[in-house]
Amino acid sequence: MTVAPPLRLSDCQLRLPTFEGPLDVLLRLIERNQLDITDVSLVAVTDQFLAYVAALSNTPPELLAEFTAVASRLLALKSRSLLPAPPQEIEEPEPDDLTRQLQAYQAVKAAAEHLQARERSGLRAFARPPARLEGLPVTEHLAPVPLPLLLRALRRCLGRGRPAPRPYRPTPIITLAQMTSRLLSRLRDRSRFSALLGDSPSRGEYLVGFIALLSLLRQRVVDATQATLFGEIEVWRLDSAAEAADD
Amino acid sequence: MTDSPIPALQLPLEQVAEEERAAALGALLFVASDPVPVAVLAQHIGCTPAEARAALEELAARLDAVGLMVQWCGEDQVQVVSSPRYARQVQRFLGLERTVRLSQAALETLAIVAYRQPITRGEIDTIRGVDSSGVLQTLLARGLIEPVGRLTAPGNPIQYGTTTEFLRFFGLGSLDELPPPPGGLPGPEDEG
Amino acid sequence: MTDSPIPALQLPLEQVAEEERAAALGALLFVASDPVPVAVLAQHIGCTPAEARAALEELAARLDAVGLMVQWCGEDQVQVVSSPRYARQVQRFLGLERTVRLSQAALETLAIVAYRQPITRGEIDTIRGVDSSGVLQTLLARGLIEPVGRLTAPGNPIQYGTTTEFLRFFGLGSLDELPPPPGGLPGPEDEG
Repeated sequence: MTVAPPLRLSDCQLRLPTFEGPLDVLLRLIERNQLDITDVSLVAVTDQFLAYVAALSNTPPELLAEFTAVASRLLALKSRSLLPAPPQEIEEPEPDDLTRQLQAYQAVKAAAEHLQARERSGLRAFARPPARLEGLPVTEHLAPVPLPLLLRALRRCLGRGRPAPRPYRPTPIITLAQMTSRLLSRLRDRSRFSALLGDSPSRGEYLVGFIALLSLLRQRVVDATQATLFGEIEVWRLDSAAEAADD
Repeated sequence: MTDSPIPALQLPLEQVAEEERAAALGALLFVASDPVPVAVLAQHIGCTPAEARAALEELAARLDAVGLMVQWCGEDQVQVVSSPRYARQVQRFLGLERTVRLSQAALETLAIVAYRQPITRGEIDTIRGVDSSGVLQTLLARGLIEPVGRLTAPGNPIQYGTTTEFLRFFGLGSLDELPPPPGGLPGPEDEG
Repeated sequence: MTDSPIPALQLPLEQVAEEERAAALGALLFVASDPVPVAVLAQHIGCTPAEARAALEELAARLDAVGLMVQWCGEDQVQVVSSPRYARQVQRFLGLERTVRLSQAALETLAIVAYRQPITRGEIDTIRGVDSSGVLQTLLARGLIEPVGRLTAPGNPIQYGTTTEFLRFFGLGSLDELPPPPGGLPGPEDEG
């Protein structure tokens, strides 16, 4: 650690089998490899700090925070020295590589200070808000076509050969009478109008079918209902008129 | 507009040196998403509106070199926009310009019209063997063909021909510059 | 990066004269709110990426006079941002609260990520000697770092890198503007 802890922390005098002196000095010694952390009882350090704190009339929070920081660092150093390093962690320094780690940490602190200086100076840059594009007209351009491609398209079209002309087959137009009897012959208890028209009704069949339906409604042969606008029409036979319709 | 100092801001002013004003206004107008009143700009750089206007003139002169310009909205509001010189690039960059390709069907139809004009839709359909109404609409919309008359036949169908846009599109001086048509293109009835 | 012509575009190029390139790029980068790959810029002004880079240098020099700067995000992406010189004015103009200062731990972690990216949490913990997960969460939430990949190692841990927001936050034109990595900061294996 390069930053000197607050005075109060150094006031905390420790008495350990291997060390006697202020807490921050202990940390420094360990970090400089001048004291083996495995020889230090962290329980004893904590106990003595707590005793020191208890003796104070009022405890500044900064002191507690500072202790926590130092203690956690001690804890990390100790656990690292006690635990075997996982074999695949290439970056993990050996316990005896503490110097290198400290150098790295110091370098990090220097870099962090540089960032902090920039942050403090308020040297921020700002980007532009995103452009609002909605509602702007989109222009379309035709990709240029080389002239030979025009000719090639024509050749391909001619080479394809024209299909044999299809003989003209006029679609038979269903009459109102035919449609009326088709509707009635298919009508069950309650049927969907579209199902009465045929397998794949044409536009014409729809048209004639609808007129047929209207005429059957008017004659009170059937009744119908449509739940929603443009929805399916349901049709059913009115019993009283059943006979009349068969005529 | 007055040269008297503007009323004190609630916030302490972040005064900008006179020679820095134009650049500071550039930064402010860069991050602004809407036109900004001159008075507001003046407040934020700690000068009078008149001084801000002078700095804006200076800024406008400098912006030209970076493809931007100062745009006034009315007398008092100002914004920075990209220079119209690069409108095409900007439009395309923002995806506001699309390039569409002519389909194979459209090219076929266009070629038939080019070599056989004036020609009706029915005649095109016969040559292509498929319905061409959709393709014709596309070509009409793109201005590559246009109605040029009506056939004196039952129904008086519209006849189509190519446009000057068609010539421009293919880089032709005139229709005579079209390469000779491939054999097999059926001529109009009256030409055999 | 090569000077050979770029491969054919779907779009026809809207070529910009050489002396206009810097200004045209200024217009494009003004309307783009995010970093743009140099190759894309080159396409839109009809030049090679190398030529675009030269034009970007020219643009960067000119932008200073209008309170703006070119910010590089990695090697290949570029963005125009407001100059950090006017950060205070811009921040107040945008009505931004003074941002909460970063803690010592956050700054340390950020420094490690900045110099050693891409880097995993485990690697950061090793350098700092303490658990960094809380700090990493803070930095992620503030958009200063982001996951950039995964290490090919057991557990496939996430690797982090700095963001463009990081550059803006510290007013950096690019990562190269950070001072050279301090001695002692272990580099990734392949860089020694």
